[in-house]
Amino acid sequence: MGGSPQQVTGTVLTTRRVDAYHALTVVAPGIAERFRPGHFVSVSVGGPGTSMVTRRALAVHDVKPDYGGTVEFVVAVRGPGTAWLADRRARDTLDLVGPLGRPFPLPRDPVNCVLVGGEYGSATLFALADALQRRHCRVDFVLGAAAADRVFGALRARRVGETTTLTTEDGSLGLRGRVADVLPGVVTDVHADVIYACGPMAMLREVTAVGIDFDIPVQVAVEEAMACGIGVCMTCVLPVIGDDGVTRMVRACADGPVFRGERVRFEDVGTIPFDALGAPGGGGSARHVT
Amino acid sequence: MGGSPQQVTGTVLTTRRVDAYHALTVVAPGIAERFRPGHFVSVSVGGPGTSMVTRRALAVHDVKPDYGGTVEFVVAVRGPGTAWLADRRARDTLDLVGPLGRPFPLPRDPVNCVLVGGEYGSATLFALADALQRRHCRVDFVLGAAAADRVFGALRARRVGETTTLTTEDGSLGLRGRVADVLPGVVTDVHADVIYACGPMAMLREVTAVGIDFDIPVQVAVEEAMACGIGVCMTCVLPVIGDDGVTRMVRACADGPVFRGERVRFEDVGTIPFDALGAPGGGGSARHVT
Amino acid sequence: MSLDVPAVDMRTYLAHVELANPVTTAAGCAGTGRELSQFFDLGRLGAHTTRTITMAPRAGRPTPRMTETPSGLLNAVGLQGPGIEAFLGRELPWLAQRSIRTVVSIGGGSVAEYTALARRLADAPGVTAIEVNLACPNIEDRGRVFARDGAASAEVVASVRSVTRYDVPVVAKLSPDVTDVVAVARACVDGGADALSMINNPLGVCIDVDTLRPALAAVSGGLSGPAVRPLAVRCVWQVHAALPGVPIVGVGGVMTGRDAFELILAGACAVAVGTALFHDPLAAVRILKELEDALAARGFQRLADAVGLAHRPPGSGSRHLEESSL
Amino acid sequence: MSLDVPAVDMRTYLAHVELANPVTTAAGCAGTGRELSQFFDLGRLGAHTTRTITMAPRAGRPTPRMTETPSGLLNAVGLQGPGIEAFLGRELPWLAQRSIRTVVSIGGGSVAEYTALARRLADAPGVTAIEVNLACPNIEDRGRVFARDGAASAEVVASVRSVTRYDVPVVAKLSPDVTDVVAVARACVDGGADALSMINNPLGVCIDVDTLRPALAAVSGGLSGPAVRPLAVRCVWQVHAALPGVPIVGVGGVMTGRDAFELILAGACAVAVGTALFHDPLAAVRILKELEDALAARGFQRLADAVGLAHRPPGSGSRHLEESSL
Ligand SMILES: Cc1cc2nc3c(=O)[nH]c(=O)nc-3n(C[C@H](O)[C@H](O)[C@H](O)COP(=O)(O)OP(=O)(O)OC[C@H]3O[C@@H](n4cnc5c(N)ncnc54)[C@H](O)[C@@H]3O)c2cc1C
Ligand SMILES: Cc1cc2nc3c(=O)[nH]c(=O)nc-3n(C[C@H](O)[C@H](O)[C@H](O)COP(=O)(O)OP(=O)(O)OC[C@H]3O[C@@H](n4cnc5c(N)ncnc54)[C@H](O)[C@@H]3O)c2cc1C
Ligand SMILES: Cc1cc2nc3c(=O)[nH]c(=O)nc-3n(C[C@H](O)[C@H](O)[C@H](O)COP(=O)(O)O)c2cc1C
Ligand SMILES: Cc1cc2nc3c(=O)[nH]c(=O)nc-3n(C[C@H](O)[C@H](O)[C@H](O)COP(=O)(O)O)c2cc1C
Ligand code: FES
Ligand code: FES
Repeated sequence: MGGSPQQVTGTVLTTRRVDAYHALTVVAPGIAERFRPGHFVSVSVGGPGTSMVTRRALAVHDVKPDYGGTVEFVVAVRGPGTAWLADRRARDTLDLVGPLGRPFPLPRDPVNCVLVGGEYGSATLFALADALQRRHCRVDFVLGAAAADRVFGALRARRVGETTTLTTEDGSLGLRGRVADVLPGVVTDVHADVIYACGPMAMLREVTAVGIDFDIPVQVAVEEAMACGIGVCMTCVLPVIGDDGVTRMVRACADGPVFRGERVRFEDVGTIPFDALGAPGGGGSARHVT
Repeated sequence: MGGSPQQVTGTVLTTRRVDAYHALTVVAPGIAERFRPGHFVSVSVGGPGTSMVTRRALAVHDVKPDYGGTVEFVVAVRGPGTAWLADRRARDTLDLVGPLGRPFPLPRDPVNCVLVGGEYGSATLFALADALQRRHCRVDFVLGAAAADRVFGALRARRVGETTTLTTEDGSLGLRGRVADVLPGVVTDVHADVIYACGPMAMLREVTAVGIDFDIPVQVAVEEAMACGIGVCMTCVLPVIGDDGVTRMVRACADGPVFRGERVRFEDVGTIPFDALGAPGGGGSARHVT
Repeated sequence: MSLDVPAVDMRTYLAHVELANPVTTAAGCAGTGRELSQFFDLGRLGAHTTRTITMAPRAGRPTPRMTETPSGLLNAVGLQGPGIEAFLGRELPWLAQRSIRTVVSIGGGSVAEYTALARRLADAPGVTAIEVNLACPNIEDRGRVFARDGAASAEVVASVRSVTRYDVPVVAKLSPDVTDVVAVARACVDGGADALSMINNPLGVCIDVDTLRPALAAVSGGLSGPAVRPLAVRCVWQVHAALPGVPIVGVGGVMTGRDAFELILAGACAVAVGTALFHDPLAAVRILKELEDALAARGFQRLADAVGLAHRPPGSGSRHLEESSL
Repeated sequence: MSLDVPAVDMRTYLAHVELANPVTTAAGCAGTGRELSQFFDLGRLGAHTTRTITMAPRAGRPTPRMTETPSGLLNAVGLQGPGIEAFLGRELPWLAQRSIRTVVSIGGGSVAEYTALARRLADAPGVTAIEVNLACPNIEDRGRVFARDGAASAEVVASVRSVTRYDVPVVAKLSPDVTDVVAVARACVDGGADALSMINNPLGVCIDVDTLRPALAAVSGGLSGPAVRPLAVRCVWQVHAALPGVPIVGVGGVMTGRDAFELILAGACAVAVGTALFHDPLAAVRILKELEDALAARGFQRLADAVGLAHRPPGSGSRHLEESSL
């Protein structure tokens, strides 16, 4: 981790539309200086007198040294909180907590990395690409989404990556289909040593399956509905297999959002697997008997 | 009444600070054209996603024909709703319902009227003064407040009224004291035939007492905490004596806000007088016996 | 309705009484009907519910009677109203003349008083249904609220049912402040209730930290508005799961068509709008339109097909609500 | 604290245990303590309350476990936790080493399980108090929640009390979803509870109108946040009026020092902060500061002087809460 998280009131520096998304750059030195790729922030939404009591989790897209340190995030409007964020303007203030979560682990050696992003999930990959390239890793991108205007960061990926492969489900940009359709080809072509992925759960599952097929590690950054983002509420859990082989319901926010793909029991997300530690009826190896 | 009330989305035209108050002018043709002096409007506060479920009642200070019709109101920040209103800027929209309530009754003949305002209560008196003067009534003002910056409309009163007497409790403007202290002198001097008053309840009570002393009618516009402003919630009641001599708990919003002062049982506001219709234990003349 | 949205059959039934649509006003939140009719034609609603009518006129509680709470409203009006005679003389005829479907809410301090009220209504024209407001203190049981006691509630309902015309449904209105709302609901149905309405306001208190005193003169009041919606949906869910055949009027925090839809999916076949009317005099008609649009957008042709649907996920049995989230 | 604001004596007592100030974390809302200690020194609070500790490790409920509601949060975590052994091995020592006052919340499915938990805690160092989370289903009573039944609650409390060291207070945590919270409170006190904590989450349901299914995997969940504050203040008010000598921990929707003050004026001598921690990791220390400022601004020299003050208006007797707003 990059030091303990901060709660800061940041001023919005710029806002811009990027296809289907809204990008906000916020002055937040305390967060920017602690940021490592894969971290996220949580944002208070709704302003004074709001009825919304929980923060919204957002990946950090970019960190810049301007004004002591800025963070940028990319927002897809889903419900009332993200709609409110999309309405922010320069000079508005935002209450941020971050950086949160465990960042992506970086390889020691200069290896070949394929970075896979789905929808706004790509946003988190660019700081990662920079860090990898600073370690002399090769970076190739595979980005996908439902339609062209939802593929985030294609231009930047083309600039930064050795190659960039794009997919859309409706065929409006790049290849028609899903990232997992093209990923095996890319992995083969670039002799990938590791895959990093961020995007919807279904995509992460498919990407992980590709990694398993090729026997290369996959680091996934997952997304789960979060009430606190700091590890205290236990609402964001998913079943993950630990080093000891035991499945535990771990927190996406504090134990993740980055996990080894093959450790995440994607098929069982949204359930308590019967063999998870503490599952009803006595799952897991550590069941306590009185 | 001036026709049935409307619900309109009005655009804020201008906002300005007036001493301790915030004046907002809002384009609201449907309301402006139906307005009569004494009417009020109710405003939705907090914006999308707000936790504030009730509207705020505001007197209409001014109505102008610009842009098809504007209404102006004067806001004193008290709690979160009025604070939100004070933050509005030109081009923001406001959801208004109005005009509401029963307006001031106007005399048929050209009589001498003293208009008494406390704090922002003065705001409602200027449209009244215009209407009275159109009927060739003489208008004199007595305006008071706790301190100079809370006396609303002194300049305009000086322009409009024959005389204007100001009072402040701290003596920072006009005479030190309360409006009721100077009112008997004014009533005598101008040979007043009727008093109109709007302001805090304590002031209205004292003004009414003066009217009773001089045996002239007092029309008071009262203020009670309101949840709906349209007569359906029954939260804004106060004890008022009817033509039949029976005290009823009547609605400030729909039966008022204007009442004959001597009919309002000011001492009993905040209670159910034992002899009110339907009081516990069987008050009022119309108690039903099975 | 726009041309590309197919019309949805919005009819619903309170027992055997057909309503043109499921949206009604909530008791005590829509005045005499006259006030709202300045804004829209009340006849467009499924029904109008009156304030709770009592035998004698009632002056209600002292002020302050209301305070705002987060996403809610706390009120202690205390059933201010004109009494049954004035209601029959002045309020009901006005509604009847306009053919406004009217649910008359009644409240009393004893079984006898409820019964007397129902009797007075029996030959009054224009009564679509009687709603029995059980959130009244029982003077024969040290002021304990009827709704908190299944047996007392059932007794009131049975007695009202017995003096009411067979074609006028009796709706029991329940409070959420009970240990087991299903038990009270079952008692009322066993006592003869044709339908249930829930929820009445849970009891709350606010303290004014400046005066250091309760914000309401009555100390406690009823909480309403969006804050209580999850409680309302829960009560409707539990009772519909236990008594799937009983028509339920869902009430509590409905501000939009989506909120109404939530109650319907939980098992309500009609929805009453209360606090929203204070914020937005046109709320009830807006909610009706939004609900119709929401149904149409999801391919429903009939409102009836959505009632209780959240209990029956495609391809699985009905899920039962557990008593606790443990 | 600024120089012109006199210091307020913020000490309070949970039975005979002195706390430096009245602000604690609420059970299940502050993790292991380690997470929040990234943001501030937990030792600054009156106490830290643990999540509810169970005998065996618990994986909790499936996701989705949360949904936002108006001014509230609906959750069904299902007491996910490590079980008592891991708690005693890893969590409690961490707190004890830092001298953090720790209230250990316990939950079980039977009287025996609660008792066994209390026994395991009896010789553990660093237990300031035991909070008995009664919102657990009683497996011996068809899953009926203990908190809904005064006798069952009292039995749990009595048994926990009997195996707990005399100098460790036993706090009974009550649910608002009961017909008569005073009756349950009284039963717990008669059973030996040294203090009461209220309220646990009322049960709610939300339906997702797009999936047409309940928003939570567990269907129902516990409602928390500002939406429930009027219910919490009401429960504290009622119980303090009936049992003025019993220390009460007020819980429910406390987001600011004013909210904490409200509960204190209603009769709480300590205040627990739950959902606010999710929004604002520094909430508890901010609230403590705001509460102290609010007391100072009103001329209080001691927190204790404000406890229950709203019951005693100057110059009049204690006002009793009536059961209904009728
Ligand atoms: C680690 C992480 C990083 C994320 N990064 C981004 C990003 O860069 N850009 C972006 O647009 N979105 C991102 N999301 C998703 C974003 O947090 C949700 O879209 C947002 O919280 C929805 O809020 P709402 O008010 O619009 O919707 P609502 O559905 O009204 O939200 C209601 C509640 O559910 C929670 N919630 C609902 N869906 C999600 C979800 N998918 N993830 C987390 N909480 C949820 C919200 O926090 C809120 O408490 C990220 C989520 C996570 C967990
Ligand atoms: C007929 C009438 C005309 C008014 N005209 C003006 C005016 O021209 N300028 C002005 O500044 N104020 C006026 N007021 C008072 C104004 O409505 C309140 O100050 C305002 O509602 C307080 O809202 P808040 O959110 O700031 O305070 P809060 O105390 O948070 O309000 C909480 C709730 O109580 C209600 N409430 C509290 N106090 C009052 C009150 N005195 N009157 C009505 N409702 C109240 C609010 O509607 C809201 O529902 C008028 C009130 C009435 C009844
Ligand atoms: C001001 C007010 C007055 C009410 N009066 C009554 C009443 O007379 N009879 C009744 O059964 N319910 C009464 N209720 C309860 C409502 O009918 C409704 O059950 C409750 O408010 C929840 O719905 P809502 O959140 O849409 O308001 C009243 C509610 C409010 C807010
Ligand atoms: C996510 C979550 C988990 C909770 N877990 C527990 C718990 O383990 N034990 C318990 O007694 N109460 C638990 N509660 C209830 C809280 O301690 C508290 O009583 C309630 O949330 C009301 O306070 P609040 O509005 O400040 O959150 C939990 C509440 C939430 C929101
Ligand atoms: S969001 Fe609260 S523990 Fe992860
Ligand atoms: S404010 Fe609702 S009746 Fe007057």
